[in-house]
Amino acid sequence: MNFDYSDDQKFLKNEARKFLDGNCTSAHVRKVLDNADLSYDADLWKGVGAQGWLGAAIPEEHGGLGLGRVELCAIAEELGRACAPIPFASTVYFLAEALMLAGSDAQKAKWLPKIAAGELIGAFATSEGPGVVNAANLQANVVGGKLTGVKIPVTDGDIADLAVVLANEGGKPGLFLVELAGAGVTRETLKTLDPTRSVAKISFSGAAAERLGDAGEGFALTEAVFDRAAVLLAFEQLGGSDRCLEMAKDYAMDRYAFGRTIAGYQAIKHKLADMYVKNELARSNAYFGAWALNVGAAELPIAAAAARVASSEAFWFASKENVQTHGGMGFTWAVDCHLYYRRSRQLALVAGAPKVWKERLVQQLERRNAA
Amino acid sequence: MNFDYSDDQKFLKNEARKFLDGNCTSAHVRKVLDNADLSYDADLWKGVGAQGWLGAAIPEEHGGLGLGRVELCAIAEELGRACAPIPFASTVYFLAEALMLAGSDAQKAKWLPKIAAGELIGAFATSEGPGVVNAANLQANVVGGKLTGVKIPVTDGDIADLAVVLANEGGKPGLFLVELAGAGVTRETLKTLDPTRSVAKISFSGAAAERLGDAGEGFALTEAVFDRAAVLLAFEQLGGSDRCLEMAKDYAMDRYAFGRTIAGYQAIKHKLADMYVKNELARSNAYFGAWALNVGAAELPIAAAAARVASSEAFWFASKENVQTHGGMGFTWAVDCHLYYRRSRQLALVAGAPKVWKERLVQQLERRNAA
Amino acid sequence: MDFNDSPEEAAFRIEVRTWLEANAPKKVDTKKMSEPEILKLAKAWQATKAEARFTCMTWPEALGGRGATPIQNVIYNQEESKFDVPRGFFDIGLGMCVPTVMAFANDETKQRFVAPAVRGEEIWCQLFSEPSAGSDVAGLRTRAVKDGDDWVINGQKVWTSGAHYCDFGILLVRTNPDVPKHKGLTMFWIDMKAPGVEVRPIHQMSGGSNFNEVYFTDLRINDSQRLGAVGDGWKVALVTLMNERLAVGGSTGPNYAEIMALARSTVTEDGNALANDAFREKLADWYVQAEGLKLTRFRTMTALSRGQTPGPESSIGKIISANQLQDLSNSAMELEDQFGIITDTAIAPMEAAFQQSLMWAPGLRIAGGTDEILKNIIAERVLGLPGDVRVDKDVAFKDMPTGR
Amino acid sequence: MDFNDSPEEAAFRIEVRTWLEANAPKKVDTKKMSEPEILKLAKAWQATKAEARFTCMTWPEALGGRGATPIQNVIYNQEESKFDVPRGFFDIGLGMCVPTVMAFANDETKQRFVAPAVRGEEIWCQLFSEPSAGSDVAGLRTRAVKDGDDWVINGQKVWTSGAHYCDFGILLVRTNPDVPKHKGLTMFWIDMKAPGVEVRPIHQMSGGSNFNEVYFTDLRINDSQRLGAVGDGWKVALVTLMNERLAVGGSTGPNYAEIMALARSTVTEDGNALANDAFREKLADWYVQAEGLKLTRFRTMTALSRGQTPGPESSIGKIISANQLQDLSNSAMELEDQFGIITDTAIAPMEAAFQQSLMWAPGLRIAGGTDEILKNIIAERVLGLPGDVRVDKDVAFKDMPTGR
Repeated sequence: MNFDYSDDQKFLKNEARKFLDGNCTSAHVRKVLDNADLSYDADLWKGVGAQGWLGAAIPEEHGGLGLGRVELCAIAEELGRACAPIPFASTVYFLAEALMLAGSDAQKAKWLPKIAAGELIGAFATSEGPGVVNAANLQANVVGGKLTGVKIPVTDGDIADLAVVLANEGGKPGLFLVELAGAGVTRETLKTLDPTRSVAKISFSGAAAERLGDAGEGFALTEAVFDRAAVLLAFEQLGGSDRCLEMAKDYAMDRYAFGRTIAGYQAIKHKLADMYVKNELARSNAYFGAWALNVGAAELPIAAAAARVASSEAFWFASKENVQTHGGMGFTWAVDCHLYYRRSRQLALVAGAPKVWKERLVQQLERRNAA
Repeated sequence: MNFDYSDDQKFLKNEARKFLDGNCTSAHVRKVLDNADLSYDADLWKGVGAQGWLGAAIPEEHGGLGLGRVELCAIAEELGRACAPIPFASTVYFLAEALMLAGSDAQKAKWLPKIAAGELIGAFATSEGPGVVNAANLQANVVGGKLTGVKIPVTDGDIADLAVVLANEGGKPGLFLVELAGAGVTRETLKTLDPTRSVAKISFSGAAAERLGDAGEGFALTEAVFDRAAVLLAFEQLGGSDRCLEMAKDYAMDRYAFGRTIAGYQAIKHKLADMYVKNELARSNAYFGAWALNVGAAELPIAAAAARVASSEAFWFASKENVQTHGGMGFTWAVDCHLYYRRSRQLALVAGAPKVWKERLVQQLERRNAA
Repeated sequence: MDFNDSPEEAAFRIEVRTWLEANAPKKVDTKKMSEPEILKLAKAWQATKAEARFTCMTWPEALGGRGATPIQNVIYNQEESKFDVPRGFFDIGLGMCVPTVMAFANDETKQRFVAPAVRGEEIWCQLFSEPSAGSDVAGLRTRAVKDGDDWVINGQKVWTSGAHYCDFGILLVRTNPDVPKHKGLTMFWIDMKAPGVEVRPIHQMSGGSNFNEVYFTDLRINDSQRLGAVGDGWKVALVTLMNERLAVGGSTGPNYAEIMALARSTVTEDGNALANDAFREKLADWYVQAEGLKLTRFRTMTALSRGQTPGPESSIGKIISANQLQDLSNSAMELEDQFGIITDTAIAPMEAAFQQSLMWAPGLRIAGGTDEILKNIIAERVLGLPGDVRVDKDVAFKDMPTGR
Repeated sequence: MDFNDSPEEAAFRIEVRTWLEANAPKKVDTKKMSEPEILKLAKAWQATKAEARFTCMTWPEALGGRGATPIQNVIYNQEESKFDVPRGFFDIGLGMCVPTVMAFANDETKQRFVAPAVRGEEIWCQLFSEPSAGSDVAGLRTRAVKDGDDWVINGQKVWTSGAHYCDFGILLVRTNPDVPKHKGLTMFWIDMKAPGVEVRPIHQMSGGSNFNEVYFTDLRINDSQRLGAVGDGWKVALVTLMNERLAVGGSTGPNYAEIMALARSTVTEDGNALANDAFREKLADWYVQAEGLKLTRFRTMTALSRGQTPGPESSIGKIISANQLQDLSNSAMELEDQFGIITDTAIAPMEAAFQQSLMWAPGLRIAGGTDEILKNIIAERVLGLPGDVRVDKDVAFKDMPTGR
């Protein structure tokens, strides 16, 4: 039994922090935030590629480093902490995981090396409108290898080269690989709550689509990819929550009211203690998810749901109470609180809302109970 | 527009408090609490009858004082504050209201004067087991004027003379008046969380039953009685919540830790402020309920639900945080905190759990929306 | 407890409604207008109201009011809210600043300023908060130094609503740093267009700029602009702030009705999101809170109409409404699932109202008293609990520890 | 991150399991037994464990342990929990009191007391809290006055677990009221059966009596019973209390699994209560909290096994578990609707477990540190925020303001 990062993993995590401290400051994040034409930080993306992080969990035979998923979690935690404005999740947690989960040997051989080399940005396209997409309302359709339909929102859809798209084919839901530079693809960048992460509406009209995984398994595969992404996203959320607690603490220690630091008032102390408690519960659930993901344990679905629910709640609480602890300053554009407030909502929604995951968690409890 | 008690009502409320300060101290409540054979305080019951409170809202023609429901609310608030161990709610909010709502002239003429005179204890029997009774699981049945079935729990069922019972007759749900001293009635007093309010299991085997209101209207009438009772109970809950805040404040002001009164620590100050906020929101909702009940407004169902939800939440919070504010002392039998902690659960469940009322409230919102 | 108008109230309501129908400006789509254009409309409407004495209604007739009861004031506001008239520009001035002027200025000053303010010709702002003096307003540092008959002012104010369109302001400054902080303050009125006053908008996290920073560089004013005695500024400010709680706290943003509509329109596998019990329980909670607040305001009005002074209990309004807005907005975005991140008003449900309120709610929890300060106010002034331990009571301001 | 045993751990687990299967007493229905009868069983089992060195496992061999790793200790406890053996009587003594004796007593005293305590022949209790010294333990008033080589003790302790069956206790008293409160305390060990010691059970709001009051009337003890120097009692007590956080905090009462079973068995119009989305969301929250706590304890064990000292972060356990127990119990009663008020174990679902835990949970939120104190501990000792303003630091104890 050992329930922490190993020394090697800690070293990796520390190296990641050092790299991001230099290459992903709040100025880097704000460059993307403040420029509507900029969808991501291309320099940072290149740097992250050069560090090998994009292929951290990709097998060596496909050009990756072949490390475990726990190492990827360590990187994710640091990316979340730095509020990194890059399509890392779309490319690594969604596209690469989908390929490794369901791709044919040829598909893996074709695409994974490009991901590892930083030559390709990915996207995962399921949603078609407000609410959760389901068998009854899924409209996207593939006929004769040609995809027609509209996906909205698609995170990083405006900059992605390759998308995994959920669509019906012959009445059966499936996942499909679609190259977005090809014909029959129209993309429109959308305004969102977190402009540091880009989002598009993608209209497909006869775009070439190649099936990924078995026919009829579209929803099951989507859930399986979401389980994997949920664990990795939980670490980004955790990194963000920890950063919010740190910011709140630093500000409170240095802000004086009525002749003493506001960090000495119980209203602030207990608020920060509440943050700490939520963050620690999220961390423990995330660690269990990392273990389940890493060893491919049968517990993954329930561990992923618990990790996602706990870390979404922790980051929401930490990000909003960080603003509150900063008082008026926290409400300004100039102070960084809102970067995390925005990102907390982006991460909470990108793989489906926490309430959806609570339901999935209880379904897993029922299944375990029935077994 | 006037949104407060009138001066006359305030006078009445003040008189009620004075009476209860003398006749319903914590020693009176504990007499019932500590003695398993005592179901209520008979002396207090007599005194309350002598004050005319039992007939406060009963028309003069039926021996009552013919005051409005707001006056009854004022009395209820004081009874709740004093944690009165008497079958007031069962007799007045449930039985008398059911009679006034659905009784025939003969039924009213027969029973209301007895209630007003303090000669009769009432009960309202719907539940038959864990969970909410509904059309699908209602078992009690009347054939040829004879009732068979088991009702559990029936508040004050062990001491009541007359019960209103929900049962089917010829496949149609109805309400029925049953005299509990008659043949075919077996009663067993049950242990409950709040021993200051008695509860029974009543088994009916061919007990004489007379229909109250129209056939087939059993559930609709139950809901209508519950709406009325909910408003009145909300005032008892409000009285209890206010008392808890007062107790917590008094204790905190007088308890020293680390050289100063604990009432000066923000953890305690903000806890008490939270109590105050919840109590005030509950008070406002209760007042609106009182108005709707008093004038028979169409808003009664939604007002009653809002009053019940708000006051149940306020009393639960105030009663549990009152214990917490008292620290170790609050956890002792000797200190009164637990009387209100228990009563808060008794009042929250006696007319159906708050979650049921939230659902009723939303149904009313939907209805209003559709209209 | 009576929700119906008395006969007199009913008659007044008809009078108001009739007048509004005849005089309220036609509905205009202000979304496409610039702020100066809207302000022009607002000033015109304020002049019309002042003419008919439907503004500052509870003030005496001599000051431009009509000596109305608080309930009449409520009735007017209820009726006006049914019309789409421009609102909000005059609340702080007429609600907080001008009453302070009326209470502390000399007759000449009052005669000069009250009537134009009532007619909407001149707008006032309030200059108290500073970067290092938020919850602790009395910790402010802007200095006024006496120079003959004048005062020379240097420093910075922050969170000043409307400073960029205001004509005058009331300004709280430190005139003596050698005494404990509450004792060294003095209040003045100033001309916002004077040299030495510079207004800069604050870019908020919500994207907008409703507030300003105001910088003073050797602003020179005459001692006749003083409100109250030298060193009495804190007492004067308390009068201003007492009126704040009545002015602030109205709900801004979508409420239970809007999110109910969103849920109804959100398709799920079983029908729509309004069928979800978890959502329904939340909806009930929001309704009970919102209704409770509305009714609490009615209780306050009743107290007012009985000649009682509504107290700090009105603090509960903002604690509840700001937190509810944040929670409800977040729940709405969750209802939309992945789609909830979109803020494009042409695409997002209800023109992205929920996404906008999510970004606005944090400000509401801070402006006009943070949640934490309001709970302190309730604890201390309503419940009578002791104040926090104060280490700054007897320390000269210049010797107080400070942070950023 | 690995949840599986290492080969060594797996081998040890098998050793433990084999021993338990051979030696653990047969399951007995303790519900029908008196406390003395259960205690007898517990002492016998403790003696068996001590013989095989499966108690105090991490202590050195010389003191009756086996120098085991913390993980081995966890493994033993995990395996023992699968057997229905009598538990709980020795936790405070061996977890808190005897370690204090080992740290501060002379060799003679240690030799006299450690071994019988390990074998379960003598049980120890901890006498710190007083009616007017709860969260503020150092504010205690029980006096010890020097008389030759003896001390004479008068006063009252409260919330003493097991005082009625304990043989010895460690007692914190005030030996000097003329110095600030932390400086005038001294620690002793006492014989609980000595004349001058009177134990009275406390009647709790939950109906039971798990705790006692202990009164001292001219209790005379020799100075050789002192633990640590005169005036150093607070330092000694901190050593005791540091061990408390590890001993307290395990969950007591029903959890998400039990309420899930209750919901499944509760019939509704549409099926059962487990189908209700509002209930399902709550269930998910409870699971995530409970699982998070369990996993957090594993993280603590990992820290222990690396030789790190688990710190005040373990305070989060009780904050979460006690509040969840109260909330979950209440929700269970609501599921039962009107029926939820019934506490008759023969009638109420699950033998009224939820009703009982509702009455027990308030105590859990207080015992061993209130929610509020634990949050202070997290804020100050984990996050490093400043302590509360202290007005009692330099005041002689006798001059401190007091209330009831």
